[in-house]
Amino acid sequence: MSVFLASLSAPPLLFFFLGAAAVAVRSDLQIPAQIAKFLSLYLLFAIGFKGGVALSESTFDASIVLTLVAMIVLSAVVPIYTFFILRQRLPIADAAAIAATYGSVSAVTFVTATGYLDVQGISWSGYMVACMALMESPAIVVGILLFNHFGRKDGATGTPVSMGHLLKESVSNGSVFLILGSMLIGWVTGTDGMVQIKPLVKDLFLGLLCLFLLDMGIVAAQRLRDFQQAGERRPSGQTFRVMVAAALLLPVMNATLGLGIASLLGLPEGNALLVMVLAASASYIAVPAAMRLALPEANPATYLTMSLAITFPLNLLIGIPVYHAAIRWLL
Amino acid sequence: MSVFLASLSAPPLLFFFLGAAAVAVRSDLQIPAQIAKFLSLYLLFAIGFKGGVALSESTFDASIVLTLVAMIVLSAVVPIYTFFILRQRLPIADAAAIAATYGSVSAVTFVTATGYLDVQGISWSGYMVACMALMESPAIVVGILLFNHFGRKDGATGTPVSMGHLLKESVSNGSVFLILGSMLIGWVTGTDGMVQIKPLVKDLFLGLLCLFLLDMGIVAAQRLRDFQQAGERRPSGQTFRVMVAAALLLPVMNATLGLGIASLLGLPEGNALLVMVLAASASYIAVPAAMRLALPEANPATYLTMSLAITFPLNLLIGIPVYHAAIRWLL
Amino acid sequence: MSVFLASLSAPPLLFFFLGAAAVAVRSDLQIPAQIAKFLSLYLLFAIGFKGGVALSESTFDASIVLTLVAMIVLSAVVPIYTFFILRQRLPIADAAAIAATYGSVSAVTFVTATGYLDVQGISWSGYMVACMALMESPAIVVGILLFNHFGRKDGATGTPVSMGHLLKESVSNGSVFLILGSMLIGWVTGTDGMVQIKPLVKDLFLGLLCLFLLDMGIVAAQRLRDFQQAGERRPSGQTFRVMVAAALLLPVMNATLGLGIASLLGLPEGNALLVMVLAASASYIAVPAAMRLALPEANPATYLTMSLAITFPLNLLIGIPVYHAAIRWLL
Amino acid sequence: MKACKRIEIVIEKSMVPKLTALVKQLGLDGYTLVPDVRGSGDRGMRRADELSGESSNCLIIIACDDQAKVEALLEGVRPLLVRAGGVCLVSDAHWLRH
Amino acid sequence: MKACKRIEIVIEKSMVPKLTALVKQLGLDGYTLVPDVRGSGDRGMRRADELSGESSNCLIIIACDDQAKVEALLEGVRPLLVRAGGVCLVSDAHWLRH
Amino acid sequence: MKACKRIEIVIEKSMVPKLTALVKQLGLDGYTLVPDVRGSGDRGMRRADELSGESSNCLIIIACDDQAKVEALLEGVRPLLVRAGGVCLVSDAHWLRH
Ligand SMILES: Nc1ncnc2c1ncn2[C@@H]1O[C@H](COP(=O)(O)O)[C@@H](O)[C@H]1O
Ligand SMILES: Nc1ncnc2c1ncn2[C@@H]1O[C@H](COP(=O)(O)O)[C@@H](O)[C@H]1O
Ligand SMILES: Nc1ncnc2c1ncn2[C@@H]1O[C@H](COP(=O)(O)O)[C@@H](O)[C@H]1O
Ligand code: NA
Ligand code: NA
Ligand code: NA
Repeated sequence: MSVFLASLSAPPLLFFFLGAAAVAVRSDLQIPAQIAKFLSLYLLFAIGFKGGVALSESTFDASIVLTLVAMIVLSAVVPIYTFFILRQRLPIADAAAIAATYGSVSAVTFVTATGYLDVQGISWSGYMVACMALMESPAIVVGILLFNHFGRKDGATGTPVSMGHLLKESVSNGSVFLILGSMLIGWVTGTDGMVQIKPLVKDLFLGLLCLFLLDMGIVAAQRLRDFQQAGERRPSGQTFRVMVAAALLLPVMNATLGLGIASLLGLPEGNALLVMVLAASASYIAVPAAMRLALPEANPATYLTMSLAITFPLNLLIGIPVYHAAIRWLL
Repeated sequence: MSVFLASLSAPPLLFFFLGAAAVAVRSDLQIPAQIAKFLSLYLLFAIGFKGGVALSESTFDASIVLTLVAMIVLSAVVPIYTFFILRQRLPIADAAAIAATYGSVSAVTFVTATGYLDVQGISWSGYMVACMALMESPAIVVGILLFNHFGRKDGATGTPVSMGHLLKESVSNGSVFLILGSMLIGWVTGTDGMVQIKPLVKDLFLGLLCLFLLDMGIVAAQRLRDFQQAGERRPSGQTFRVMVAAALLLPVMNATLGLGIASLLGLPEGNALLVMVLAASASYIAVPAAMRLALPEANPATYLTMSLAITFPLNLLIGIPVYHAAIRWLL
Repeated sequence: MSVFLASLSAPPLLFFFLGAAAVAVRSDLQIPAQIAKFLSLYLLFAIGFKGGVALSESTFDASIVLTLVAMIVLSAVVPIYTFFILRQRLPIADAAAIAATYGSVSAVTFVTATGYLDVQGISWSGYMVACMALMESPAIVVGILLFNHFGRKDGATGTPVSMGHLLKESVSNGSVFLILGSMLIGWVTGTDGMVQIKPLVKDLFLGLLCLFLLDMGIVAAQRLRDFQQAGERRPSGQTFRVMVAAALLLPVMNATLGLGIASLLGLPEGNALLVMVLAASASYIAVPAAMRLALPEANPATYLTMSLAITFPLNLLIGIPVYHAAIRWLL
Repeated sequence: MKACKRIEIVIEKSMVPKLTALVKQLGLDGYTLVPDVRGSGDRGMRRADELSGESSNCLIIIACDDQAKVEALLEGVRPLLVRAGGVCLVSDAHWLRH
Repeated sequence: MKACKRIEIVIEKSMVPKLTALVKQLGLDGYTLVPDVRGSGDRGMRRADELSGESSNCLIIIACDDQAKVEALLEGVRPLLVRAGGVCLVSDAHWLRH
Repeated sequence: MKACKRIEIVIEKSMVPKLTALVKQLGLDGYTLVPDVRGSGDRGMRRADELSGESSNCLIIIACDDQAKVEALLEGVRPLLVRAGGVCLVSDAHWLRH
């Protein structure tokens, strides 16, 4: 519980609340769009570089490979059962898009979790960042495959997107590319490099995270409010109940799977938490962007609202401390 | 005098001069709009958080309440006499808008004054930030009330805005909300929170203030130059003289009232200076934005030019050191 | 060689590579336009201020004047021979624009070189920054003069721009103004000023340089790729060969002249490198902007592609360490 | 393709909420908004450089194929233009129905 | 001045590459793109505030004096609008030839 | 509502001061400027990503109800387009007088 309060009273989370509150009182507070975009690039750049430097200092061992493989497999498996759970209750395109969304990860949730660990002085490994980056894309591919196989038949509009194209997309995706690239550079330049840019990537990290989460709070709350007026896109009440239920339960299920993997691999506390967070989090940038291209039949008012406006805050505010407590209790 | 030169030779002020000089030589130097917006949000965020942390460390006493009340009352009284001084000489809508503008405060002038105090190693209290935030809005309400009461009769266009709406506006105003919110978070997280984001809110403060004042210098000078071509909006020569006189004298009058309050309450040097600065400064963001909505009859080429292009530089460059000298001399 | 690798493995350069790689794999990675603009303003502000403070600490001697004069003369001479070399092989307007481009300097190349020196702990003098600023504009004037004299006759469209106007332009040019202004302020406020804003101008310098070069890598590579589709603007194969040859050889020639000047003036290692870099670098902001106005007949697909997409990376990646090696070897 | 009116309004940023509320209230299909455009007119230069937004314009484009609603919209827009300035242009267009 | 059609398309950011590819493939002279515009329509508010770009529109303006190409363009645009929403307006204009 | 011409010009950023000066000199009522728009045309892609502004376009909209001034404007615009490229479209519109 104390852990829980500790996390809730960290500035970054409080600024997320503040952003949401701004929307609640209909304040005109807004972060300029290009600034928000830049802050998210900064976070990917910083976490990537930090991870790379950490990697350059750590000795390479099998558990790294095991973790990477396990998590990538997880990110490919999650969409499958998610899809089959939801296909009865939702339009098939939406089911596929949600599946992809939850198989993938939220970089910011991960970043916040690393900040949470740093503040508590719990160590975590640099390769977890690679893990995060590598988990962004596989789910996209799986989601599309599922839709092409089960969905196309009932006459969906538009031509299916080629897999080759999809795979290209997923490596060249801007955020994945920036994380992996920064990580590579951090790994190459190691501590010398870190000395040069530490003031930017380390010292400013939590402060800029606050400002970014302030924006996230605004955007997420805004989205929940607009949801009422989603026009023809607005999901039915029935669909809505399914959405909320899924957005609340999927993270818990996936986090549990993550916990299982962590205990199987006997990961240390910090990595275990990050594994759970990666499993539990859902993408709200890379995957939705890919879905709009590859699966425009799917309704973003469904999958994006779920990941951005429900699952993201859930993991951020309750998930991280609860997963941490679970690890302390079980592992 | 030394104090005066000391303040003039501080980087932030010199960058304000540089911005004005850029316009004078018709340089194409410009700060991108979204960056300027972000810098102003940053300043509110940082000053709010600092104030909150300071508050969490200070012991609460009656003088805090007294100061808050006194200053809020001041911000409601200033518009009244300002209005009656100006209503003879200016269109009634302009008189009301100017009244609101000068009753309210300029966050950046306040922020610059705190920087001035920090550099000189003079302490000031966190609750002064709350004071600043709470002084932003009351003047708006008073200004509108004055106009509705004395102005509407002579058939002004448009429907008067409801008070309830105005009050809502003033609490939900973006900058007020961000200052109070950041302050609350700073107060809750206290020194632990400060440790986490100090590099952003403290270390970068003066540097980013320089960049923001560079932009302010450009915008203010630009505005003075455009004033010549304000088209049909351009105030008459007579009006112009009244404007300039008011923009130069009101700060002095109000600063004097501030000095009075400071000596009555026996405030320490730092707080006394901030009280004078708050009294003397005029709003060029929150109030003009509110006036465009609630009092579109008023001409921004009048009130905004006064506060932004005359009173703001006056306080920044001459006011702060002069007020400080007055305090040293009298208190 | 070790020096060479050392420089290549510095984070800023690696991020330039990363940006280029992003374009190569057709990633959608992009830095928002206003952020890129701001980062470039920051670099000018920081280098200017640092230079000014350094100047305020250094004792003034004749070698300063000599260097300034020598470099300004160089920046006026380079365009002349460049023009006569190219006028046979390229449209006369392009020859003049390229001449101006290579006579002027690239602030970012200079800034990167200072970073390179700082990391290696090699000292350099603040007045070199003034040198850089003063070298931005003369070449523009010379280039236009050349065109007006040799070009106008063969009926070029548009009216020639007055010299007075050009000179005004060149002092009031945004970047020149910001560098000189920041330098002046740094010089006035000296170490006291530096203490106040060091976290911004010094600590963050290399980190923000990384982000800026990431953008430069994207833009430069993008430009090379678009070059294929430059439409009617696309230079002929013959022209293209001349362009590439000139973009590769001019820096070497000019760097050699710089080396000559450095040895004549007996400059210390750090300044010598900066002199070579200034001579070798070509403008891709100030000059192209001026050329579009004064010499619209010239094709930016020629001169801008040369300086931005060929000469800039050449100096950045190979030039700096090679010039450094040459200095160590010869001086 | 269906004949329609293309209504283009340039108005001060601060008036936009009033305008979009009007569009909604009239039950129009939608609108497109280009934020922070600059300009010059009777009230002088507008550089979109004020933090208060006072000097920022917005460009709003509205396609409408219902003449009655067009009239209503224009009636509602006029007072806004009177209070805050700006321009409103109406032209004929064809709407690609999908 | 040459008579031409002015085609104005508001479409979701993610669809823009498809659209510009189409313009190129049809050999049209060119296009102008205003990025990150906001709006509202059948699919609700679009605030251009999503990092995924999902809520950002782009405004594309295309001048074309070849009726056949105009037809072809509209044919190609329709499916995009069906999939991702948006509007496409066509009007008459005169093109100042230089 | 008053009949007028709607003049729409897409031109390189660097030419804008010349254009606005022309508008002023001709005594036109005003103009609206959308900064940093992208595009593609005879001179290839323009991504609005150059710090020099070389690849940025601006979109300028001018409403004018005085035919003589329209002619004069077009005459003044043509040389700019010749030197720096771009497009200029003229169409009929109605101006809501306030
Ligand atoms: N004749 C015009 N053509 C295009 N835009 C205009 C015109 N007149 C005014 N505007 C736009 O409307 C805004 C306000 O106009 P005004 O109220 O006349 O100052 C200006 O800043 C321009 O953006
Ligand atoms: N009637 C309209 N007039 C102008 N723009 C519209 C209109 N309807 C839709 N739009 C634009 O097209 C986008 C998508 O429309 P929709 O697919 O109807 O949600 C909206 O966000 C608006 O920017
Ligand atoms: N046919 C067209 N329709 C719309 N905009 C165009 C067209 N052709 C050119 N443009 C715009 O004008 C700019 C310059 O055109 P150009 O001089 O042909 O390269 C382009 O970058 C586009 O923004
Ligand atoms: Na996940
Ligand atoms: Na005041
Ligand atoms: Na040079």
